[in-house]
Amino acid sequence: MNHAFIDRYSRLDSPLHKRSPATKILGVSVCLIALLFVIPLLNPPQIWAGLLIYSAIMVLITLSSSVPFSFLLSRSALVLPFSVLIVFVNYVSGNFSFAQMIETTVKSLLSIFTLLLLTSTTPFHEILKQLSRWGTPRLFIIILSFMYRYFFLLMGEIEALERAVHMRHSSVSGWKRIRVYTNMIGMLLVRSYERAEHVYQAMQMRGFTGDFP
Amino acid sequence: MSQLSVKGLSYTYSDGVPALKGLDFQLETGSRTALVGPNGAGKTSLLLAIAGLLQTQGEILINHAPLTAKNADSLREHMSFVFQNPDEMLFMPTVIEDVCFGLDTLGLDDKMALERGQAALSQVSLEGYEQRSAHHLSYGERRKVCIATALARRSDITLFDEPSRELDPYGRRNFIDLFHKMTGTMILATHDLELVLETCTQMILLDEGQIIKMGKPDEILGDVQLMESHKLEVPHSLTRHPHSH
Amino acid sequence: MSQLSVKGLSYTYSDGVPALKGLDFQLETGSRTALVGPNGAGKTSLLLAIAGLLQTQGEILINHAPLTAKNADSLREHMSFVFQNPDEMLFMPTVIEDVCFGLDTLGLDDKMALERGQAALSQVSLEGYEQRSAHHLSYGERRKVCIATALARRSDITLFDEPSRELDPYGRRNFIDLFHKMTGTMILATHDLELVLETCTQMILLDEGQIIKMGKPDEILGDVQLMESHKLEVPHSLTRHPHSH
Amino acid sequence: MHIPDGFLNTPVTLATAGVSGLTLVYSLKKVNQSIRPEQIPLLGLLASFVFMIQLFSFPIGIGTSIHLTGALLISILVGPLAGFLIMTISLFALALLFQHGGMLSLGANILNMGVVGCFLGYGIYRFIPGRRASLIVAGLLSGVVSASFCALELALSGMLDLSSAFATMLLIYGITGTIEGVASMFILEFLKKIKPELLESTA
Ligand SMILES: Nc1ncnc2c1ncn2[C@@H]1O[C@H](COP(=O)(O)OP(=O)(O)OP(=O)(O)O)[C@@H](O)[C@H]1O
Ligand SMILES: Nc1ncnc2c1ncn2[C@@H]1O[C@H](COP(=O)(O)OP(=O)(O)OP(=O)(O)O)[C@@H](O)[C@H]1O
Ligand SMILES: [Mg+2]
Ligand SMILES: [Mg+2]
Repeated sequence: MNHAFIDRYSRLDSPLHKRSPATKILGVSVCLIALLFVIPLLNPPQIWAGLLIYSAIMVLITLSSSVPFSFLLSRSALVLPFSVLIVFVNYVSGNFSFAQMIETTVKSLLSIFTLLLLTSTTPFHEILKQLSRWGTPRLFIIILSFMYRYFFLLMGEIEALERAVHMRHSSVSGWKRIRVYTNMIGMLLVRSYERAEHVYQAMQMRGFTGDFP
Repeated sequence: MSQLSVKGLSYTYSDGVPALKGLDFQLETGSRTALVGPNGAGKTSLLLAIAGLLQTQGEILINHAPLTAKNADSLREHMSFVFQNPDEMLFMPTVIEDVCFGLDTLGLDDKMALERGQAALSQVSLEGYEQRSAHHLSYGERRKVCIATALARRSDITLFDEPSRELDPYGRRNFIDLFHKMTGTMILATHDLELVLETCTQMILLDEGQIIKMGKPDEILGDVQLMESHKLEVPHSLTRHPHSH
Repeated sequence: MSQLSVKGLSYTYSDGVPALKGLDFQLETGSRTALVGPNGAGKTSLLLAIAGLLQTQGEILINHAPLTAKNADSLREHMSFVFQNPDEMLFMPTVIEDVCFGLDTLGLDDKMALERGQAALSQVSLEGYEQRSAHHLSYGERRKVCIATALARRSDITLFDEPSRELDPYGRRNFIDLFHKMTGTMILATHDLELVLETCTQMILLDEGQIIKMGKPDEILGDVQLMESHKLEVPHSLTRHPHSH
Repeated sequence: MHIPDGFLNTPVTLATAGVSGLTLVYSLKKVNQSIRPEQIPLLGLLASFVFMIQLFSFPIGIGTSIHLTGALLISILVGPLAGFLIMTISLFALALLFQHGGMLSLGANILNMGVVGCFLGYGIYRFIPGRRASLIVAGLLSGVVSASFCALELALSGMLDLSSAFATMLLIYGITGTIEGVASMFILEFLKKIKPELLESTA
């Protein structure tokens, strides 16, 4: 798992990156509602036209964002196993026509693509700040902020744990492996809990009083 | 004027290990004090206590005001702490965000905070590291970022826990220069006894959670018997020129 | 006979930082090599590469067998590694479990493993710490536990990344003694140049991911110009007695 | 199983969002009343933990993979209300940052994993005596109920022929749920030994 890729391109500099988070969040919401609620209301030929226009808009937005297409496409493709499974089962059982099969798959790809455009052009904490301005409860936002910060910590802990185990335990197998792994998860929880306590102390030392900047 | 005064300070960890056993001492405003003692002596615990991060017994007075759970937050505005483990201090996505974290609570606006942060980074020769993530640095580089966070705060009291660890000799020398340039009261816990001689005007020898001796660094560190009975060594520069002062 | 041979070794971190740039060297069986260089030189990365923990370019031969993703596991059975950060090594609930972890894959039964573990703990003077949890120790104590894990394994190749830094002077001296008593090939990355002089017979000077020089420690470390151009310092004991050898 | 966007129809999307939204409002209010400031970092950490274990999925062939949800474990650690809050937050972040599950189908995913996992799972755990047995039954049943909800939502949206795929899904999620119960059991026992404070910090 490559955790460096979390909101990876969000700090680039492009016209889209410069837009206010509010505009982008609202824009994405409108797009998703149009894609998932409005387009399906149309009749078949119009649906195809709708999807085509939608895709064209996405391409234009992407071009103004300097986020590489290859990244957006490969991340969007993560949804394929699920879509293909569902769609395929429906097709085989005769529930879906070929057109429906394609339509559903394309819709699921496009919705992910849309969301990716938001997270690749807006740093996560900017999104949080905006949600907070719109009145999202403080507790929700604070837990989310802590979650985001501790995520990197946890990933670091996991990487370290894996290295440490590899270094001293080459050939774990079978039952022993399960024991080693549950032990690791438990220890991960305990250690990251203690790490989190210490990090919280470090935050306190630097004037953290409960609100993230 | 005494800036920090500690009376009957004790602390026992939740698993029953007594780390501090009734400490008493006073530090003047602007003094530079080294905290020396073998592994497990209680140095880190003492620093954590002074920062109000442990629920201790006894009394800690900062500028004559007792440190309590209530006012700890506001007293900490005047303190900085460089932890022994850099990984426990660095939690923001980028180096510059880490260095600037909390500067706003000191009343600085974003622009001023950024300037201070950048100045601090260049003081530890980490220009150009602003946008990297701290957990993707070498350990020595992480340590320097931690030192920069303290520099940027310009506090009345600064606590250093083993700051020279992992620094290369040039970085260590640079730290010594910075230390001399910094203002305020400073407490420095370390095993680097040469560093003590070069930076501090007084020292506290700690062992098993108790103060063994408080006094001038060269006198305490030069005492062969005292050193050996507490798992320490007379530093090189004192043995080569005995009684040169 | 050369136990470790490295050819054209390069590594770039995923965020684009080149840490190792085409290294070539060979180490004989039983040799003791110091790895010295400023912060960010690539010492830790080189040790991780030798342990097969990074996906590097170039070739690493251990006992003339190339290190690959496939055989890394089995080659590591003959290696130990003391990481730069003790917290990244210790993950079991108790100290003794940590020290004994993995000894079974070396073919020891539980009783033998326990005996070895206990012997290793007493070598680093941590008798009585068996049942404590490593993450509740002082940093120096944690470091000693890490050293004990390596002692217990008795490997052909042992890698040490800054083992002496959190140790008190007595612990450091004790480590030097242990180092001399250990058998096998050892590589030691450190900023403690006095330690290099006391433990190693050869050294590699590394900077910016490249080998600057490989040779005898006192010759390299005594070269004022070379040292200063790589952010290092001639150690005390070489300046005080110039050319005493 | 995180349902992506594009598979649920409008009525199902709105209905599930409504149920999850109301539960969220209620639990936010309750947790806000009882929480102490120093517990907030712990909730953040657990959210991160849930976030992460959901990312580690094991492929089981035919394009599907399974993962644990962590709902049962955290509900026992911090109580079902705070547990639900944590689940909601992680699912939101997973959708936003890792595209695991869609944004508009978030309501459905919170219902399947959060509401069922936290409230039903925790309820069964408290109801059945005997720690080990109760954990396994709680895991098994909340896995099966989660899967049924998921299948029902898809079926109501015309995406699933209930008769054909239903049995397979129940089987897979029954097994996943049981693994979840067993893993929770091991981890809780481990925590009790190493860090009992963590078990006492119930919010
Ligand atoms: N979190 C903890 N839980 C329980 N005991 C602890 C904890 N941290 C430290 N101790 C114990 O408290 C004592 C003092 O530890 P402390 O970390 O203050 O020592 P130190 O002087 O900083 O040592 P070092 O030079 O190794 O950093 C030691 O005996 C240690 O084992
Ligand atoms: N995880 C990482 N991701 C990206 N870059 C890294 C990572 N770890 C180290 N680096 C970079 O690689 C280079 C070499 O780092 P390395 O840790 O090998 O240095 P080092 O010689 O061990 O330094 P130190 O003396 O500070 O421990 C440095 O420039 C560092 O910033
Ligand atoms: Mg300490
Ligand atoms: Mg290093």
